[in-house]
Amino acid sequence: METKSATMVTIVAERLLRDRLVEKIRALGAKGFTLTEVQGQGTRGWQAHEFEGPSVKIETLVRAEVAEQIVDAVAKYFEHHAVIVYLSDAKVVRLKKF
Amino acid sequence: METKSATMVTIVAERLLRDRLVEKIRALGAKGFTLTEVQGQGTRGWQAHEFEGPSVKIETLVRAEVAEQIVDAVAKYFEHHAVIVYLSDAKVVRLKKF
Amino acid sequence: METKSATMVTIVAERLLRDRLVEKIRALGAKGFTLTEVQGQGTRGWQAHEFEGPSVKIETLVRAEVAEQIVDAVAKYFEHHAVIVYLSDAKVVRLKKF
Amino acid sequence: MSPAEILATNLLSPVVLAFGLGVAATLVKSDLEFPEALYQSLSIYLLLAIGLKGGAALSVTPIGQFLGPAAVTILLGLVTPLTAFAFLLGVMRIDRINAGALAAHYGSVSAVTFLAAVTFGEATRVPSEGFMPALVALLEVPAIVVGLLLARGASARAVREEGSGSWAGAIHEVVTGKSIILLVGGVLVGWVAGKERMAPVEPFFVAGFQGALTLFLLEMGLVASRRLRDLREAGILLVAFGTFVPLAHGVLGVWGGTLAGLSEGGAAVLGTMVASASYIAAPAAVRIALPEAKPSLYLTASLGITFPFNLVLGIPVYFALARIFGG
Amino acid sequence: MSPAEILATNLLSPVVLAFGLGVAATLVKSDLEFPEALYQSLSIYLLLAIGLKGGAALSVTPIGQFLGPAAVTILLGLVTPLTAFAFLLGVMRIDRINAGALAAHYGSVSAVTFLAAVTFGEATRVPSEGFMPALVALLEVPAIVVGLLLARGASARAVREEGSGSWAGAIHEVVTGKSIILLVGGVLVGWVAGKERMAPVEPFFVAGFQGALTLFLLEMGLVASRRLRDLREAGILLVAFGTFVPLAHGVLGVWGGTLAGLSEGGAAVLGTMVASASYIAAPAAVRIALPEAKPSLYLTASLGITFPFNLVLGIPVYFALARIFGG
Amino acid sequence: MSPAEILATNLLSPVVLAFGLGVAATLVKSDLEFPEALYQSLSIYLLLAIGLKGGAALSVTPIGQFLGPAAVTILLGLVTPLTAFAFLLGVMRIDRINAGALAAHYGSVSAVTFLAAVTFGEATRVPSEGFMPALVALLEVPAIVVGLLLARGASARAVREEGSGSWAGAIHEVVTGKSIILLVGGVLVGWVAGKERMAPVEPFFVAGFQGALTLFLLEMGLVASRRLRDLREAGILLVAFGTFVPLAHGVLGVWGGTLAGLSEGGAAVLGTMVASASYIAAPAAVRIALPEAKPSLYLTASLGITFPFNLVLGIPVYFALARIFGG
Ligand SMILES: Nc1ncnc2c1ncn2[C@@H]1O[C@H](COP(=O)(O)O)[C@@H](O)[C@H]1O
Ligand SMILES: Nc1ncnc2c1ncn2[C@@H]1O[C@H](COP(=O)(O)O)[C@@H](O)[C@H]1O
Ligand SMILES: Nc1ncnc2c1ncn2[C@@H]1O[C@H](COP(=O)(O)O)[C@@H](O)[C@H]1O
Ligand code: NA
Ligand code: NA
Ligand code: NA
Repeated sequence: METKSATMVTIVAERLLRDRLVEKIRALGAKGFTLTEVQGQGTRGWQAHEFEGPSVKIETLVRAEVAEQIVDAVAKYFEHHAVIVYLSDAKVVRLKKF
Repeated sequence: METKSATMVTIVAERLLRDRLVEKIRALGAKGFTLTEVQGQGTRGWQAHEFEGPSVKIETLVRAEVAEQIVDAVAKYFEHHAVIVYLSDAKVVRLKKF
Repeated sequence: METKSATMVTIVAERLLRDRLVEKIRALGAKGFTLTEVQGQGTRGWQAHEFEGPSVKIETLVRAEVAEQIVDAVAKYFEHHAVIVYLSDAKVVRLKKF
Repeated sequence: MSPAEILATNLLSPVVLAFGLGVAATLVKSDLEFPEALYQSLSIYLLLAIGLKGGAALSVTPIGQFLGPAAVTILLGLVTPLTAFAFLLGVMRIDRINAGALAAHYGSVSAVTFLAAVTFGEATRVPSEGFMPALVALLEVPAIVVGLLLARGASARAVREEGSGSWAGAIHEVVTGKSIILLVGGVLVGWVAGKERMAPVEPFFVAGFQGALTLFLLEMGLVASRRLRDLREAGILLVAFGTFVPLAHGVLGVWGGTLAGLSEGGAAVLGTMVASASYIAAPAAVRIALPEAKPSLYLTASLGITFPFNLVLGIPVYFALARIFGG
Repeated sequence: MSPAEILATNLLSPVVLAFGLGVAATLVKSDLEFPEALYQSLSIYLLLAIGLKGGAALSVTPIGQFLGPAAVTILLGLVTPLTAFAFLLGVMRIDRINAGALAAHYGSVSAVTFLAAVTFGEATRVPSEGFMPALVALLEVPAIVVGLLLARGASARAVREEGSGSWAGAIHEVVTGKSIILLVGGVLVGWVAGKERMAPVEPFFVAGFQGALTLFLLEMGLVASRRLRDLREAGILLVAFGTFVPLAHGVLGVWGGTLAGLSEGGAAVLGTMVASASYIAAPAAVRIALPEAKPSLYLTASLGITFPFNLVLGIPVYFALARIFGG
Repeated sequence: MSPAEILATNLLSPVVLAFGLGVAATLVKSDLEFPEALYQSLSIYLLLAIGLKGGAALSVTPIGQFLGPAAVTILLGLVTPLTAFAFLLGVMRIDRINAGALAAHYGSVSAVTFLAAVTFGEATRVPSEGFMPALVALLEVPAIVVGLLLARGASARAVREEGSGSWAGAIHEVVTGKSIILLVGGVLVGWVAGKERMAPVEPFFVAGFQGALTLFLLEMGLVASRRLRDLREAGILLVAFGTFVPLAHGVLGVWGGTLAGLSEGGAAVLGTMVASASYIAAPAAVRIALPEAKPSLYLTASLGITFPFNLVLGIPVYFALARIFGG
């Protein structure tokens, strides 16, 4: 089956942001996403997952332009929250699904 | 250490398909795989993970031609099941391991 | 927001190695990492996760040269342990964060 | 007690109140969530505990006393999917596949609804036979098989085509699914070990039971109420189906139980079992055998409509019926 | 008992020893880890159990007896954030935002510290009123709101700017957060169901309680001691704050409780509640309303300093005070 | 009781039946799975509970009564790895590394097998000393260290080379591993708190114990039977090792226990401990110190062969022996 290019947007954030980020990416046109519970350490140190629950990784396959907008939306949280976002290339079948 | 190219095949599917998909990819020549429990939402809506257990992400590093076949095998489930598959590039050492 | 290239290093290893690997990658200059509990099967067969706890996936976004060194450090464990490592490209904002 | 009192007793029981708390938590958008592992652990505990209890009781029950109820239960397991199926095709004009899927759910039984009924009986001093859990195991399987058979004709194609439903796989799932293994396995363990040898494990499986059930119903409230929004799409007809059919099945069950010589409480509990709709064993089997059937349909009906209906209204009704039929 | 004996009784209680075991395990770098789900499950169980117990007790308490303590508790919930805030701004010269964040924590209450106090009272035969858990629910909310209001002025900006703190969101979180839902919900369920109907669930929620608490404190020991290394950065001033302020609040609480007509044990437990610092409800709300506040600061203070301090020294002191004020 | 009766009592006990149920579930390819967190939680609970119980018992035991059995236990912990090692090198011609790894496992002890023995003793009214759990802690460590030392010579290289086995790391793991921390920690807590102060936590840790153990053995059945397929590769020799060596060690243990002045039940339980093979502490330590040793070998032997063997046949045999040696 022949595959086409899509962009994978990956967000790793403290649990607190989970629902806000999910709403955001759906609003920006993501047709779906996958959530994984993770633990993480970054420049803000360990997330106190005992209290808020573990951090969350949100992966969403979207078209390049949507990816752009998601990154900008996530950037709003950089100042005060434990969150990172990065993009990578992926090949999918059923492009219109994404 | 010098690295060579391999293809990462990622499948996200409802739990129900886990064992069938694992058998399939091994049959097609994958030498290994990594399973992660995930939650997801797509065009079929949330997976009712309370009943079947969470959805599962299956990642397997394989050679390009094997990747092709895995995608075709997974496609069989597109009609009736909650499942997606996508490919990305990865660099590995010990190529013959994959 | 404009994005720059970084390298994602992914290590999947038996739990036993978790802390050693985390120390190692920090020592080599990784500014952060994300841990996910996974189950896996490879050439060594299933990890007996009942006893040691599940295997762990360690993802760290770093600069290319650091990635190199991490791969070499992980390679030390290839002989006797259940572990793999692979690299992929990622686009990030805030490059200096990684 | 007057019907009003009976209803009150039910509404004010910890299990029903806990369920309500779960629903309320969802409505106020609370961040209360049960860890996946807690849900799984509680269901393993509850299913195994039911089985053990039933088995231990069975070990001191003269076999003759058990055969009648057992036979009636199996019979009800074969008949109720047909009545549900007929209603779905005839009255609601639903396609065979989804009708069969729903029939499998409504013929089978919900362990938690069963437990709520037993608890209610104890609270109102209308106890049921100790071996009732063994009947749950007998009721769970046949109905699912019948339901799948009913849908089958339409999806024979599915059997061949890989990646779609597999008949063998479904039967295997029904019979070896975790709920059956724990229930039947528990009955066997309890029955073979016998009442006396089971004594040391009672504090864990018997004394702790009611509380664990309460905790589980809190989670059920969270889960079921998430389905409520699907109700709009589902429409009034599904609501009608999810309430009338259980009532009809309940009458059938209480009546059958009474004929089979069960006590008043036993007949009421059997009625509740027959009236309840499975949402663990059946969905799993249906997903495998009938992947083209709509989960939104059968999960919403069994979990979003019938489960709360039986929990709040059905159970008292079936107990009232048992009194009437009995006396 | 002599003060020394009282202190010993506390240090030798299973809960305190279990906490110590957790700390020791971290110090020797043991690989002992509680699964995330176990921690979550135990807190759900403990919070719900407290609520149910308090509610059941409330159902048999003449309302008049409850109103006085309730009023005093709410009053203390409004006053203590102010005293903490004043100390932080005045003495410690901390910025408004972080001062408000800490005030929210120290005005609110730690459920586990509360439980340790109740347990201690039972062990030393100075029991407290059965409805105390209902007071925990009353004390938890107002303080957090006041604390956020105090910090607010400085971060009004934040309300507008998306991606930063949201006032509405925080209030919603405080009121619908899982700890409040379980606590208040539990009280309502226990109160509506009433003592008699709660009997069947007691083995699970009452008998099992002390043991579950012990297990939880082992985990708390693991968690709290991971914070110890942050202490260095925190510095001596924070340690002073984390011990003096609780003592002051404790005196206030014991005194208020005595005036409100609580028994000696009740006054001591109320004192402990007031002296304790929240580390579940408050952090969640503060993260939302004041994302710019430093978690390392308020978590280290409430969990790394004040929790162990109250557990080991504070509780016996508050009971000694209650005796003095009482007699 | 006649040997036949003793064997029956064992086979019909809930714990053994639950184990059988787990094995059966795997054989019929059931989808029954315990969540990872449940397995971890149950082992934390069981290990801590054993420790607490033993410690509480110790607090009321005249020290003199404990010293003899303690000394004999440590002695057995030093001797049995040697006997196992000799058998492996001499009879089975296995390389030093894997022989040392297996020796560490067979010298050490399996907590669950220990518990099954205690339970069996209670069921057959041949109780064992309350302080036996303290002996488990004493037996667990030395054997592992000896086993590693035996393998060491061959893998001295490993110490230096990074990324391979680390001697220091292994010792640290043995002594601070979660099973030791919980067991020893539990003993200390129970011993320091004393019997009376432990009373409130008993419903949770004592009454609930047997049931939790039954649940755990169901999971053990699932886990152990997954190892069965590895048996083919393992071959008959490993099966011989996994049954003969435990029997030999069992005789040694019962005999030593009798000499040390333990009661009939105590000697039988000590025999079971010595006969059992560790599958928590030892594997962890061996993975660290001897990464080149084959897990498929030592896990299959200890978990796939010796654990079921002792559970089903071994325990009754050791109790029969204790009667003979005793009388
Ligand atoms: N370099 C990195 N590689 C992978 N994950 C990271 C990295 N830096 C941060 N993270 C993840 O992003 C979360 C927030 O990072 P931070 O805001 O730097 O604390 C951390 O908890 C990690 O899970
Ligand atoms: N656009 C997407 N990005 C990431 N994951 C997705 C996406 N769409 C679907 N998924 C995942 O694939 C599963 C099945 O998707 P669906 O068949 O569309 O319900 C979902 O539960 C998600 O976990
Ligand atoms: N081809 C593969 N694709 C994805 N993950 C793999 C692959 N091979 C091995 N792994 C992961 O790496 C772990 C160790 O592999 P191994 O050392 O081959 O047993 C396994 O448990 C898997 O989780
Ligand atoms: Na039914
Ligand atoms: Na306070
Ligand atoms: Na041994």
